[in-house]
Order: sequence, then structure tokens, then C-alpha cells
Amino acid sequence: MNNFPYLEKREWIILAVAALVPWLFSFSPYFQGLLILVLLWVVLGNSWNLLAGYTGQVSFGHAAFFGIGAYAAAIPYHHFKISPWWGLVTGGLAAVILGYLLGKLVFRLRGPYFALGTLASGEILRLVFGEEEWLTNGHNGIFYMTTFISKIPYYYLILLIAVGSLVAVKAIMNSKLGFYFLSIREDQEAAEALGIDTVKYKNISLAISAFFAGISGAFYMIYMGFVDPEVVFALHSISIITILVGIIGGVGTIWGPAVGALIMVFVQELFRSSFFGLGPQWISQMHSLVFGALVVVVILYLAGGVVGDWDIIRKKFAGKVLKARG
Amino acid sequence: MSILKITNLTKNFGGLTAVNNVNLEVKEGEILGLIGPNGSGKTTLFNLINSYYPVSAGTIEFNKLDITGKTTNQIARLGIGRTFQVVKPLKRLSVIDNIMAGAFARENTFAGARKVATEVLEFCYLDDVAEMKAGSLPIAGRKRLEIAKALATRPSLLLLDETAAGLNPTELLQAIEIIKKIRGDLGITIVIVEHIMRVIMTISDRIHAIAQGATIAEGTPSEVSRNPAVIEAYLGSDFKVGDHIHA
Amino acid sequence: MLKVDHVDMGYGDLQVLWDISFEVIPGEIVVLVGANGAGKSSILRTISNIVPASTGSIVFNDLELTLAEPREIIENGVIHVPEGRHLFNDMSVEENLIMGSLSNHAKPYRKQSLEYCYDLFPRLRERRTQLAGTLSGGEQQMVAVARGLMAKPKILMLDEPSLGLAPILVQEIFEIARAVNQEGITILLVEQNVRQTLAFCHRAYVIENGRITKSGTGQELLNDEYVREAFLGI
Amino acid sequence: MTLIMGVLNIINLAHGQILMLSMYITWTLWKFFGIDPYIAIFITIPIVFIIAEGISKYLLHPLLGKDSILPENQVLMTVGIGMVLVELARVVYSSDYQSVQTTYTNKSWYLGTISFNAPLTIAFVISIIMTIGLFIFLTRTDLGRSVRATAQDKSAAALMGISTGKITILTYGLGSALDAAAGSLLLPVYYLYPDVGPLFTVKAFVITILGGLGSTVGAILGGLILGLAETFGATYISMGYRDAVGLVIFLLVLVFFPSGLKRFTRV
Repeated sequence: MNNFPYLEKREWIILAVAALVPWLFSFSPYFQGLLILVLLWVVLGNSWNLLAGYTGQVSFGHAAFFGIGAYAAAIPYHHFKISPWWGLVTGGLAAVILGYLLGKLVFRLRGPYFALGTLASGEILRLVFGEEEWLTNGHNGIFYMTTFISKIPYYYLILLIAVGSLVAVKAIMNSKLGFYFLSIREDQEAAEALGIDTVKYKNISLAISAFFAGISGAFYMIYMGFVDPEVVFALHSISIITILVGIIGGVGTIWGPAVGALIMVFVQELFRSSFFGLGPQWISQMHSLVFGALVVVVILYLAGGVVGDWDIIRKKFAGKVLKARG
Repeated sequence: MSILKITNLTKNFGGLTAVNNVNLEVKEGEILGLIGPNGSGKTTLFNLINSYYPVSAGTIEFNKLDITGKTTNQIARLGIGRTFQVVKPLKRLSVIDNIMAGAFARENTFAGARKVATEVLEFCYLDDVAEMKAGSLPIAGRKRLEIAKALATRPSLLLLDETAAGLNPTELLQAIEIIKKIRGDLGITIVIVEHIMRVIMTISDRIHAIAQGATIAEGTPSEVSRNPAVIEAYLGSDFKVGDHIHA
Repeated sequence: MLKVDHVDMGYGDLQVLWDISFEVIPGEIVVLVGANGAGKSSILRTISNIVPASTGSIVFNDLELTLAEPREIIENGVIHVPEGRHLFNDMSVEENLIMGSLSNHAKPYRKQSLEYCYDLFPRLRERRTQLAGTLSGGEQQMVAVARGLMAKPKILMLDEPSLGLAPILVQEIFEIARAVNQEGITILLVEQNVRQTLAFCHRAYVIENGRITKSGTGQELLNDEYVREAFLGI
Repeated sequence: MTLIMGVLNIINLAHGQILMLSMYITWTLWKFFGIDPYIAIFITIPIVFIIAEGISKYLLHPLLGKDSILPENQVLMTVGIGMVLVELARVVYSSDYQSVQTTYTNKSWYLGTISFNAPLTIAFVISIIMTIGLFIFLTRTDLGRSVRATAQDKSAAALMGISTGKITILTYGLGSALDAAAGSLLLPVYYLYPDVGPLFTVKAFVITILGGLGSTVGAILGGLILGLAETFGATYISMGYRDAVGLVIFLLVLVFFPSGLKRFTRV
């Protein structure tokens, strides 16, 4: 483990490229939109990865925090016309509070049962937010006229959040907190014997994780100008995809979620656009199918994800190149 | 002065009494050997001391403080370290990171924990495998790592559960040396469970023997090994089964 | 009948058994004694090929066990009663016994074997419908032994049947082992209860740290100073 | 479901998707070959059984020995499998709603003044028969006993000469085959579309946890309780909370009574 909690040179370069990219593609709001989507998934993936990848608590209900963040931005606006931009603060806080309450319940469960417990919690919230119309406007959702027409401000905002989450995770993982999270993941009993209050630190991990998921939810509201419980609390398109992003990229690695997010959006768009219009039309239906298949393959052959098992991948390719050369 | 005092300790699992009214006192600075045949409740006793299992009856005092009912992590932070019979390395972490995870019990900074870990690493002869993943250590290394992790929490009392099992003769000597150093150089009191009799008889100041969860003898190694109750517990009672079949 | 020849075995990088060689002759009771963790159970696990031997051979009546499927080993009458009983706790006593007779070799005799076991352990007949998990320790051990007998063993390997039992029950279990042996079933027993087992076995081997350090008849070892030392460290 | 979770100790998040798959198979048989859904059971079950055996053998079982950071690897795998199944269905059958119209779809019969929907009644009767069949299989045959033995103590089962690997793979197939039967039975009543699965996955979880893992009789009781609770929830709270009731019960049982109703039913 590196004892320098700040960004390395390589990471500064990536950041610089990321900062320039929207100008390079200023002609294409579509492409900018994709990049924003990637970064949104980076934040969610990071959030999930801290709790699941580093602390070993596999959440199947991350949409709960995403959704509560989105609604923390939307509800004050809906009722009192308070700007949703405050959601960037309140969204994170609301998610932390929700995390604290849920933690009391689901941390009694271990392993797969924890996964099921979080899944059920997320689903219950989705139903509640759909039903309680007086508060949430139910399934009609809440609209908001977005502040900027250009996508560039949103891009920088989400870039900032994504980098913030990356730096935060990196700093945490090089501190006492990080060591404690990893100890809990590896062996809760051993961790207890080392003087680690596993309940307390699991809650801290959940709180930080929820915080970033909540902020990303609030960002979603500001950027899209619309929330609907079926979208922001979605089991499949939020909770599950978050997990898959983490798995493909590499569970328990700093850059895993970022790489996973990139791959996920890339694959989906590649197929959705029928290879940017070059392929046959029918292929556009297969974007999720291909992604699902990718997940199956990764779990089967690359348990550490693309980042975690990078060495294996590199060796395989190197081997092939050598063979090709004879 | 006694550092650990166990009074009338009992543990029931359903109908089974695993620990039955045990009284035990550990003096500061001594090495106390805890012996008993397989399944006699030694590990259960450890698990009660560090609150892995809730106590059914009785009290445990550490440095005059009643620790019965405290949580495992509280007890660890009070200064009772322990190792596990089935070692529990943090597998995907490097050896030094394993030890650091323990060191953070008393240190808050990365540098501080690193320093403690480096010292412990040398103390337990693990410095040449510091960057190795704990899961890929050979058994002797894993047993030493188990001690190292516990030492890093800077305990004043160390509970060692079968740290010598599965070691070859050379490794065994090294393990004995480390245990002696822990008491000699660091002044840490030790309670040790061990099945290899030669180890425990040479290393302990006093021996406490239990069978079927209850105390059967206590005293110096030579006293205990001559005790008829101990001999019966270890070698079984005298020949009673039917008639002789050799004749 | 059973010949273990220069067997080494390990779990991953941890070598547990070193150069183990011994033999069991038909009709014998042979005991492997040794302290906890010495590798006695591992020897039995290697014989039933639950863990593979890394080198050496184990031959039972011409069958090379290190190359045989666990199922094949059972079909040939090599039956292992594990340490800690390992009953199917949510099944009745009778179902547990039936589970012992799954092999083609034992299945046709299922009814007969059941009767035989119930005669041997009348207490189990009374509790045939009770869930195994609710029995007392001694009764559970009886079920474990009976389940082994249901497989029509030629050689029955018992792993620490006395574990955690009160002395009176230990004696009962040993009596039964002897009765079974007198019916012509060879017995390979793993025990740390040295005195009692040495007294009633034919031959014994002392296991220390994964190696055989001593062998002889029960009587010889019973009077041996070395054995006392190994167990008490005097 | 209860079978898979009890024996394999994995959470099968593809359960609803396999149900969806079997509904499509049944639907195809009805649409193109004119086979009645209830008769199609006999074709659907073997097909799904074979598919599930394949999934289990080549996708789930290999994960057992693998070292991975997350122990929930198999669960995550079922998520991936479920996703592939849904998308395959979408590609092949499109997202449109399908349904089967049989002569008896809207038939009802009366007991006094209470009306009973005919297809549901048939489904109920067949499920009861199948559950009894399963019960007999598990308690009276060697193979069934081996399945239970494997669930209770894998290492002891291996000592009995049971090939626990084969049994685990078989169990997944068996659980899925029952799932397939349910799919065929439900087809005359439910609309069919690729995303129908998760609804059933969730229900199956609730029932399984409620009944106690690995408990077949518990599952029936669990199903009854869920049905009643949902109806009461819908009547007394609001229609929209129908599904939430199940989930809340699920969470509470999971947290406070992890053994479910198994204590009372034994098998």
C-alpha cells in the first residue's frame, strides 16, 4: 500500500485529459452527455466499492442512497421552490442519515443475507416514494427546468465530484480507516480481536459510501431536471448496474469503478448505436445482453475485474502476440 | 499481583457444559500453560475471556476491572491480545499491512502504525516476507504472523492458542524463542494453550489443567505431570474394557 | 489387508504427514494414538481419499485407494466414521442409518443391517424417529458408529469415538467396537485415550507431528516410557 | 427456490428470469404448436432442467473453488445470468406483452357465493400435487435423501459416498424445473414480458425466507402467509403497498427470525 495519499503523476495526467475532453468534443453534446454518464457511474461505483469492495459488505440496494439524494434535491424544490442545487449538500446528508438507519437493521445480517436485506430495503423505498404522493408527487415525478443549456458546467461539476470521491477513497484506504475496512472484509472475527469495533467501522464505511451515492443522486436531479421513483430507486438500472460496474472494473481497487464505468457506457453505446450506425440495426437491441454476458465472463475468468486482474490480462495478450510472431 | 482473575466461570452450549465453574488466576509477568485433552474447553475459555461467546455465569477481571460482558474489540483495546488456533490472517493484505491493522489500535497515523509494525516484524522474524500476501505465507510464517498481529496491538496479556501445532522441529524452536522473548524483552504476561507437551512443560512457569470443562490440577509443570487426575485425563483411565484379548 | 506405504500428505503448502507406513491384518483392532494435531485424523482422511496423498500408496485388498473414487472405496468396504460424528442433524435416527447404506454393496442388506444395528444399540431403536440433532452426545456417537456399520464394512475406521464423552460412555463405545470386531470386522481406531485403547487393541502405532514414532502390541506400548513422555512431556 | 438456497447455499437472483424463460417456452409451444399450457409442462420442465443443469455446471459450480474478494460471487453470477436471459428474451420475443388465451382462461367456478378462477385453481391443485411429490422424493428416495444430506453436512455426505458436486448441480436443475412448472401454470393467468422475472424473484425470496431455508413444507406455508398478507395489505393500507408488505415481512423475518417457520415443519 502506498503511504502517499495524494494523486500520483499518472493520475494527474488522466485528470488533465479528463478536464480537456469536453472542449475537444464541443461539437457533440451527445458525446459530452456520455462522458457525464460515465462520471456519474464512477461516483456510484466508487461509493459501492468502498462499502463492498473494501469493507466486504455487498450492497444490493445502492439505489436507495442514490434515490434519497435525488429526492433531497427535488422535494424542497417541489414544495418550497428551494433550488435543487442545495441538494448537493442535503442529498449527501440525507443519504448518510438513511445509511445510519438502514445500517442498524441490515448490519445484523451477514454475507448473502446482508445483500438480500439491502435489496429489500431499496425496493421498499421505491414503493414508498411511489405511493406517498403528498410528499413526492408519486409516479408523476418532479420536474425542474435545468439551469444550464450547455452540458459543460455539468461535466465539470460531476468531474469534480468523481475526482473528489476517488481522492477520498484513496486517502481513506491509506489511513487507519482503510486498514480497518480491509480487516473487516478479510475476517470480522480477527478484526474484533485486533481491537476493531466492526459495527462502528461498518457504519462509517456505509456513511461515506451513502454520502457519495447521495450526492450523485442530487447531481442526477439537477442535471436531468426530473426524478421519478421508478428511475432513481430502480433495482436493475441503478443498484445492480452499480454492482456490475464495480465487478467488471475490479472490486477493491481504486481505479476499478472508473474503468468499469467506462466499459459499461462504452459497450452500451457501441451496441445501442449499432456500432455508430455502421452495423446492422438489430444489433442495437443487444446492448444489455452483451453487457450481461461480459459480466458472466468476467466473474468466471477475471474474479479481480479488469483492474484487479490486469496482470493476467496483460500476460494473456503478451502470450498471444508472441505466438503470432512465431 | 494478578493480571487476570477468572471466578466461577461457566459456559453452557444448549445442554452441554463446555466450561464448568473454572477459577483461574494469572500473575503479572508469568507464562501460564493451559492444558487438557482435545475438547476439554481450553479454546472455549479463551473465547470467553475475549468475549467471543457470552459468559453463562461467573466473572472475568482484567487488572482489577470487570470485563465480563464487554465486547471483543473493547477487551482487545484494554490490552488482551490473542491468537487463533485456526490462524486468521487477513489473506489479501501483505504481512506488514496485517500487522499495521493491529498497530492502529494504539496509533492513529499511518507513519506511527508503520513504525510499530516494522518493529514487530523484526521481533517475529518476518522482515524478509513483509511484502508477501499473508494468504500465501507458509504455515510457520502464518503462525508467527498471528502472534505479530496480536503483539502490534501492544497487549499486556497475550493468549496464545496452539502456536506450535504443525511446525517442524526448527520452526518449533524459533516459536519457543519468540514466546520467551515476548515475556523476557517485552514483559508481556502469557497464557498458552499447547498440545505438544514438551513445549508447554519447558516454557511454562505454572500449569493449569482442565478436563471436560473443569479444573483438575494446577501447579508447576512437574507437579502437574505427576498428578493422577492429569494422567488419567491424558492416558485414559485404567484398563476396564472387558477381558484381555491378547491372551 | 490394508497396507499404507510411505505416504506423505499436505493441505496446500502445509505438509501434515511424513512417510507414514503401516499395515492392518484382517480381524485386527489397530490403534493410531497421538496428541491432538499429530495427524491421526489426516491418516484416515487420506485412506478414504477425501484428501489425496502427495506420495506413497495405500492398498486395500489389491485396490489402490489413492487412485480410487471415494465412492469406490466405500463400495469396497472401507468405511470412515468421522471425528465429531457429523450426523445429519435434521434427519431422524433411522434416516441417518439409511444414509450409511447408499452403496450398491450395502443397499440390498438395508433391512437386515438396520435390525443388526438396532440389536447392537437398543437405545437407537427407541429413538428411531427422533431427530439426530436432538440426541445426547453418547447416542449421537452410537448413530455415527451404526451408520458406519450400515455400509457393511470390511474395515471400519473410527475417528476419536470417545471425544467429549463421559468415561462411562467411552467404555460403552469401546465395548461395542470390540463386539463389532468379534463379528469379523477389522477396526482401525484413532484415539487420544491412550490407556484404554492400548489395553484392548491388538497393535498400535504412535503418531507424533505427522510421523510414526513407535509401534508395537498394545501391551508393549502401555508399559513404554517413551509413550508416557510423548503424552505427558515428563 | 427453497431447494436451491437450502442445498446450494446460494441466493439465486435469476430465479424469476428462469420462470420467465419457461413461460416463454410454454407460450411458444402454445402459439406455434397449439399445445395446451398444462400439457406443455411435460415439455417445458425437461428443457428448463437441461438449461439449468448447464448453467449450474459451467457457470456456477466452477466458482466454488475460486478465490475472490467477494464471497457473494455466485450471487453476482446469477445476476449476470438473469440479465442475459432477460435480454435474450427481449431480442427473440421483443418487449411486447404476450398472453395465452385458452377456453378456460376466464372460466370460474363457485363455492356458494365465492368465485374461484379456474386456471388459478388448477395451478393450485397441481402445485400441491407437485409439492407432495417433492416431499416424497426428498424423504423416501435415496437420491432425495442425498440432496438433504448434502444440504445438512457436505463432508459427512461425501463420506457416505455421495458425490456432493453432482448433487449440487442436480439440485439447481431440480429447483429450476419446479420453477419451470410454476411458469407454465401461471401463463394462463399472467401477462408475459421479458421483465416479468424480478417480481417473482422477490416473491420467491419472501416465501423462502418466511418458510425457512431448505424447507419444502415451510415454503407452502410461506406462500400462504405472503398471499394473505399481500391481500390484507392491499385492502387495509393501499393497493400500491401490496408488494411492500411482502418486503417488509421479509426484512423483519430475515433480521429477527432467521430460521423462519422451519422450526415448526422440519422438512
